[in-house]
Amino acid sequence: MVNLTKLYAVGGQITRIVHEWCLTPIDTHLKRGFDKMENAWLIPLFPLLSFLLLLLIGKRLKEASAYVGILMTLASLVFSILVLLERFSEPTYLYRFDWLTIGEMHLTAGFEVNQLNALMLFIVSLVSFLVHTYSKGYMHGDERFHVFYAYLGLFTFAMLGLVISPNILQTYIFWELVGLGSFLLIGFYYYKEEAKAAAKKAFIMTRIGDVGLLIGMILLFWQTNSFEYSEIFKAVEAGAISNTMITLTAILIFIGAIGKSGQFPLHTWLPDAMEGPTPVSALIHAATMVAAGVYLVAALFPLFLASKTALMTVAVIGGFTAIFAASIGLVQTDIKRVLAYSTVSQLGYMMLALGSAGYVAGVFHLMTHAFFKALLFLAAGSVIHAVHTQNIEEMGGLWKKLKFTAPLFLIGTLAISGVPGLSGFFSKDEILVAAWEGGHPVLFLLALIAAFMTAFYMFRLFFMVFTGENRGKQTHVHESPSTMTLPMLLLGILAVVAGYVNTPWFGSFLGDWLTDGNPVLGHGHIEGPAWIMAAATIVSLAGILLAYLIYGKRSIAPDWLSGKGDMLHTVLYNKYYIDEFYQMTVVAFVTGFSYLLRFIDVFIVEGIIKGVTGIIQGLGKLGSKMQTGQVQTYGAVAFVGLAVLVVIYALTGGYLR
Amino acid sequence: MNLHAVLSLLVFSPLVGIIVLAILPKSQEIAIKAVGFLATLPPLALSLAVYAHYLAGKSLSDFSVSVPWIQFRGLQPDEPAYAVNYELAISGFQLLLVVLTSVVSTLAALGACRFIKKEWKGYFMLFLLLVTGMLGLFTAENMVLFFIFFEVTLIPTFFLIGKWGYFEKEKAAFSFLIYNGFGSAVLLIVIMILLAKTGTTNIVMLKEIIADPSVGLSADFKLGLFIALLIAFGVKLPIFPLHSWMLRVHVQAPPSVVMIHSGILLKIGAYGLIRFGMGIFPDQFKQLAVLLAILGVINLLYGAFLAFIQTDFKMVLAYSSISHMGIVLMGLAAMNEAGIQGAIFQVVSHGLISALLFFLVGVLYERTETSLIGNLGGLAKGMPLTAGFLLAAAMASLGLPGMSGFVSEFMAFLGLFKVEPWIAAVGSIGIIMTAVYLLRAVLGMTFGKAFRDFDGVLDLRGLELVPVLVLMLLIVLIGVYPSVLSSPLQATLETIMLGLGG
Amino acid sequence: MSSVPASAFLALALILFCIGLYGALTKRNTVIVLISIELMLNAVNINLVTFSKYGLSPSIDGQIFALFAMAVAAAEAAVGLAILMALYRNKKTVHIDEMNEMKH
Amino acid sequence: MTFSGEFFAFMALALVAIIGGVLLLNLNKVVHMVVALIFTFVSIAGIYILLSAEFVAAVQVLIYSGAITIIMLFGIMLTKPYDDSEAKTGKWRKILVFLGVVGFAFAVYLGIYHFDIQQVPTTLHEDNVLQIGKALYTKYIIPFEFVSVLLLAALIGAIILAKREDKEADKQ
Repeated sequence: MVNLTKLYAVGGQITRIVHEWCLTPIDTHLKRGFDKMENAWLIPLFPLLSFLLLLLIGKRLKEASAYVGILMTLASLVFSILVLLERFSEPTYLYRFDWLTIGEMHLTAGFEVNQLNALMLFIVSLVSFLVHTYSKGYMHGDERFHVFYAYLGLFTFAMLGLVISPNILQTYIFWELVGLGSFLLIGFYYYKEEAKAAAKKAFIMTRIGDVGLLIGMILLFWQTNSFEYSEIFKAVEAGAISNTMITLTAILIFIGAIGKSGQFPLHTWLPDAMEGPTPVSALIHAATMVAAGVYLVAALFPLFLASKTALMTVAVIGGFTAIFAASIGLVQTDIKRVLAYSTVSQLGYMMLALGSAGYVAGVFHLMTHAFFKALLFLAAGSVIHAVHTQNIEEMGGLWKKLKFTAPLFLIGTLAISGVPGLSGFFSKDEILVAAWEGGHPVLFLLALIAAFMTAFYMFRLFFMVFTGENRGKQTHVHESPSTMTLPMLLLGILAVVAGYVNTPWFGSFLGDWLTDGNPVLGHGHIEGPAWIMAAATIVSLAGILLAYLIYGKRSIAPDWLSGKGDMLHTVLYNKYYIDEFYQMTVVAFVTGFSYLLRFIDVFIVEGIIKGVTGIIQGLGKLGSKMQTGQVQTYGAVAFVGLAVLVVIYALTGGYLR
Repeated sequence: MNLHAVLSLLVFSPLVGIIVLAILPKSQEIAIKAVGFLATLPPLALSLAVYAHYLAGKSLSDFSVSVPWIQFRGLQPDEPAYAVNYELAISGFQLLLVVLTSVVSTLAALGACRFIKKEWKGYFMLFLLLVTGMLGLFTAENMVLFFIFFEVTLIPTFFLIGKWGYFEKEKAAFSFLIYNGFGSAVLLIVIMILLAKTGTTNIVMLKEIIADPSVGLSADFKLGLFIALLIAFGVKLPIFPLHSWMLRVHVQAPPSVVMIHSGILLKIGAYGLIRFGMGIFPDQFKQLAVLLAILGVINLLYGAFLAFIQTDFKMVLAYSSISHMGIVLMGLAAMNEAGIQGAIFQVVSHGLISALLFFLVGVLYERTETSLIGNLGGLAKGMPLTAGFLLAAAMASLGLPGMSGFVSEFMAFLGLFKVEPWIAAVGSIGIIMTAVYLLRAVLGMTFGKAFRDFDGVLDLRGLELVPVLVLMLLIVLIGVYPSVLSSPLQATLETIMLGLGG
Repeated sequence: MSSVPASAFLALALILFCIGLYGALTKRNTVIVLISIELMLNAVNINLVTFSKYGLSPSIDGQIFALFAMAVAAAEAAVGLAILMALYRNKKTVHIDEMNEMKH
Repeated sequence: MTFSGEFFAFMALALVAIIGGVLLLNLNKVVHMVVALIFTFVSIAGIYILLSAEFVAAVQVLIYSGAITIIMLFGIMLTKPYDDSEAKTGKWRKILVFLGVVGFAFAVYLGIYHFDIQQVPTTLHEDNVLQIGKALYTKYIIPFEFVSVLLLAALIGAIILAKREDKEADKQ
């Protein structure tokens, strides 16, 4: 009964809020400026509404579906901005209600607006809005246009829900829903075998990570009796959990992050996920969902901080992934795959930052990366839209033809390469400092090399696509419509300026704000040696220079180190044969094991049954042989049986006595 | 209104439909279908009314009814009288199952209108009898009555499979009957022993008598009885290695029967284990908990791995049922609130999901005349709705949050991790495998290139959408707001936990 | 008072019954089987009549039962023999081990 | 124990009855068997008289010794030719049945041995026929009528069964 009243209460509250909000005159809204973080829960609901609406009537709306999606995400964006502004001055807001009762335990759901969440809300809703807008142009003419928008809405809902979850269970729920959105969008071109395989792979590989998260979460629950972040941190601080358990749960949860963020060894799905439409790659597989792993580690940062081993694991995996993916990116020829490996590598960077206790650095890079990588993907989408191929060897000399896209792409490339003055520079610098200060010189070195590689392959991409002569057969290359270029422009601006919220020069506003009230997260800015910045700059410029020499000016042959057909190139081009390795080990094992079980099922289980039925049939046949059809025999048998019973009865005086 | 009559009315109201059907001539196809469908509505309405009664905050014990039925004295004058009463009652747990049964029955009747192509009269008469049996056994308050209803479900199912099934229907029907007959024989023996030893078969009284040490049933004896119960219900659940009958039934029976079978009949095993195994023999249950957990994990993984290599989608679903029932076992073996609640959730959730999946398979089979994954493909083009719902149902089945499968799986694992973390960790491989085999199968059918041209086939339409939508809505409702299930369960859980001594 | 105890009659009936039973189960000629059955019936009649005299509450009922049994036995003998005739006409045998029409 | 005349009569009758039964089992010719049984039936009638059931004894002589035996003899005659050879495979069955019979007899004999009911003086021998008649036409009137129906049914049934079918008759 309690729950019903609660249901009424919650329902009533929702209606009351919506009702009040609707009834309030517009000017009051403006005056109040929507200054209530309490209403942050509305933010994810807009895209959900969009999803449901498009599911129901999308078919009729056709391409007008875009407006529903755009409008709804715009609403989310506006609210997110308001909430973010609000959060600058107000403390964290937390709302919870009982979601599920298990005996004495009450699992809650709700939402929380803390600094990280507010920031993520903004990033996600912004990128989502831009991608919604962009897709109107990109997906134009697709017969499943409305489905695409519906899926986008679903994904945005899940992602926004993920970032305002106050507890790890709710995070997990949206975590999986995000995976669903990603799955659906990767498989959007369902008729392509590659898309089908990629979607399946993405879902399953992230699911492997999710199981780790699930186990870690459950183990944590039994340690702290709560899924709430705050309770968990309290328990960690109080030392209520043994060290081993902290390490174990942290690593398990990190496995979840590995899956979602495409870290080694669960990274292989992310490049394959590029089978989805390009806006999807920008939204999900660059800016938001893949960053969820980083977000998760950041959200549970105090837990990780409590275990050196766990932190070290995060840092090592991150650092290794950064250089590992970057090295693969060096030789890929598919424009989106290069970006995908770059994403994996950058996510590795973020993990490295978090693993080196650089909370701010990680989150900061998450933000800047979201902007410039989304920009890069959208620009890449624009290129693909124009030339209808993804192979960079068939492109070239597009600078003149794509007057608008090309400079924006360049901005993104500069940002990701860490050229001073752009956003990527500051965040990357922050990470390098964190790694150095965190006492991981080896990882620092790795990160530096990865930065070099990043600059190199990104400019390799840039030069191959936009400079030189056209190697493709495209004749009708045109600039994209404004619905596509405008979002890119906005992202381009952000890719340039976003870095200035947290710089060693103009103050670390973002860092201070993020760590405000949470001393455990570390300081807003870690002072590092000045040479690190210089080193970073030199490294990235060197990378750009090398790329220019090889692909721009062509003064060095592309195969000066290792050409096509060489072992190194082959290994890199085939992504270190990781997929093949999995195919040969895990997949083969699972299949083999399944066939073994089938053998057991067919021969042993069924065999035993056949044996039993055989025995019974044999007995039956014996019995039917005894059936001679002679009444006298039957009578004799019946009588002898009776006689035996009677004699037994007479001798023993009967059973039960 | 006399509330005591409600349950009897609920249980026996489908019989009215049988009588009406008996009068109707065989050729009146539409009338027969209408009656068959309408006759499932009274139980649905009544069960919802009972649920509303519960929601209104009134006690469910208002509905209990107990009428003396069979009584006889022992041989010795000092022996107590043996009494078997006609006792129906409903608790929160039973209420859920009754609602589930009536909902799935109604939808299956609707499905039958489409899937059954011949002899509707006989079909619906047997079907309604089956409904009565299921409703009866979930509300029976004593074991003899339970057994009678149990048998009542057995016989109609046998004929429904054997007459209206696919190519190997006879074999499937016979395996069904033999396995379940074996199970029910074991059950009958247990019931008779309990009656002889205690003089009653009332479940509540039995619980007290068994727990009472002065009655003098030895621990070994009780353990034996419990193992017998485990076998009896293990056949039904089914627990590895007693599962092979169920595969045949799932493949050969008509879709509307499989909806009922997979949706509800399999749940009798879980119901029996919880109600009788756990309710009457808590100590023995505790003793074997680890074994049950291991069996559960074996079921889970065995089903999952085998589902991975099946070529027939129905077989995938059949093995998936085995796998999901493993989760029920695991949850029960955890013996804590989370685990048991998870098991019960899984019972309900799998009931809905598998009913939905088999309905969709029925639709697919009707349109394309195959359920082989290799022969399908690219269905999303020709049948976008079917493909979409198939995918959604698969997602629910693999435990996607926001749908009922997740809540149940999550709670079962939550419970088991507390007591047997290692076993649970091994079991969690099953979560991955579930995703693997379901996606392989469903994507194989809906995505990719079409094996042949499915342009001519029709998508879901008209009345076919009703079961799909209703089931989907329920699945999502439970997933989003699980309290609809969990709040009626609390009282039941408390009783069980009290019995378990913790 | 009789000097012959009731158990003597019962024992006699038992012996006759056993003889009849043995004959009915082993003899090959159907006529003899029928006659053996008549003998068993007779043994039962002896018991009935004995109990009518030496039972807990002696009464004429036992004798009446015996009479009824005889009537039924007579009917049985007549029908049995008729069946035997019909069988004989079809199969040209009266041997019971050749009558296995029930085996199917 | 006094050796009264009644005792001797019983012993003699019982002996004849049992000898008749044993001869039934052991004689080779079917006709002889039936004739041996007549002795048994007649002695049983005597036993009835000892048990103060004169009317039953009379009926016994009429029905068994008379009617049934004659019917059986007719049956034997009508089913000729037949061979009297015994079946070769029945040996084991004979032993088994014999053991069964002995066991059964033993068990029942135990019961008879423990049979101990006080004898009560009776008046069954006085106006025996009158008593039977009264009982038959009052208390047992309905069973009595049923028996008549039964006999009628048996009569008709026997006729129909034993009658030659028309086709067969035509052929011959």
